[in-house]
Amino acid sequence: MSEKKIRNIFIEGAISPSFIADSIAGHSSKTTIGGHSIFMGQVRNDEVDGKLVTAIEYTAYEDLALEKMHEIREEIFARYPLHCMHVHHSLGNIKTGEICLFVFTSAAHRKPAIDACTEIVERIKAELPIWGKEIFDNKTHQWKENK
Amino acid sequence: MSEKKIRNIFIEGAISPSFIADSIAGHSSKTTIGGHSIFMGQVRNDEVDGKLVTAIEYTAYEDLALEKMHEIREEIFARYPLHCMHVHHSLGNIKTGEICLFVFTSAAHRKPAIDACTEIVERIKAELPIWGKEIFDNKTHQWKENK
Amino acid sequence: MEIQLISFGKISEFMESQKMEIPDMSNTDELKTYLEQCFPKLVGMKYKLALNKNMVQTSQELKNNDTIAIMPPFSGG
Amino acid sequence: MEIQLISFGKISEFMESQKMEIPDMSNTDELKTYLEQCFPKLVGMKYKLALNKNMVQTSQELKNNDTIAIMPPFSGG
Repeated sequence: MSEKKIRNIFIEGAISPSFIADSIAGHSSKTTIGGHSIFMGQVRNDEVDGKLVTAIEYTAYEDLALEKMHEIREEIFARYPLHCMHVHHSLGNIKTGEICLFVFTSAAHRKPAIDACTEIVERIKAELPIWGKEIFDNKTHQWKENK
Repeated sequence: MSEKKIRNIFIEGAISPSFIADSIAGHSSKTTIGGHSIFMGQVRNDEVDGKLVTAIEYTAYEDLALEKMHEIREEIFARYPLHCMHVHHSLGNIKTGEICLFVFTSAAHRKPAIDACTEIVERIKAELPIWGKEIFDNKTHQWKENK
Repeated sequence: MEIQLISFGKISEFMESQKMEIPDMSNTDELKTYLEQCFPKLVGMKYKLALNKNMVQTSQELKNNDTIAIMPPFSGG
Repeated sequence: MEIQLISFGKISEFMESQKMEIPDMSNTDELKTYLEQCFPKLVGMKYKLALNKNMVQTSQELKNNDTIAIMPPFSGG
């Protein structure tokens, strides 16, 4: 059996712009990289029946999510000539305007970086056991569903 | 005739991670945004006939490039439901590992943000009168050509 | 037999995570039928099971002390 | 007639930006032929012209004091 290095993708609370900047800056010594692609998910203040979303509270089946993310990572690296890939997802209460998902791929050329990033985002939304509970301004809530 | 607001996309020197972080942070008050897509171009230390690229020196026909970028911006906004889009391109000497292109799109949903970002990058490379001169470690150079 | 039930998302609002004594049964399809009797709100809901941290695609054999997660549609990202 | 020539990229290495006195001619196609005579290195190179900051797709009318940019293939990004 191949050795499995399961990385943690979960961060308690929002993902800060300075965390993202540090991640970007960490790649300047990797001089075979020519293109980086980033996707960030941000909590929207959607209106539902006159109520406004003020935050999303994320929970996950962490063990299963990390296993699944490991599988996705292996498949993505097998299919795209990536230099590296980083995925971070928030848990807990994330307010509107804050960042809850950060996907970052780097490659020698732009196309694999962009295509891999897009595919990772789709697969995270479809395959990872994570749930978002939209908290409204009147303290009621509703459970999000990805389409 | 409609009024034209030509924005400058050019930055003298490399684009710093902290510049990018500030740009990201500036969007947290825009709570109708749900997805951000970013592309960053980084200077690679390619090897050509045994010589290593140490930097790329960028020049541009600035007036024409800004006119053309304005056209691209208008077309992208007409076709994708974007909240905003930011484009920055370096001029001058950019060392390997440094960032020379930063494209940042934001929308309520991920798909328009991602698709618009990808299209903008392709069009910048194909349509903007910008030239990159690859400087080798032995002080010789060669002019880049986008494929 | 006994199973460890873990529930998530909106399902966790009417079905708490719990150790649960259930009649002997042999696979996860039978368990689904049983759970829908115990928790009628499950009927008509979309959900997936995971057995000992593996997603259940087709019915799996069920053993004493297995861990079963009940998961409504995902909404990460 | 006189034109203002602006050159970029590798073309700027053998053709400096300059005010240039040229024989009277009526369009940019004629100008290309003329420039390729003056600067033989242009022959066989891929390049585009811009006339007064507008990309030239098909031949354009040329007037006294026009500004002509000569641009090799782009390589931004």
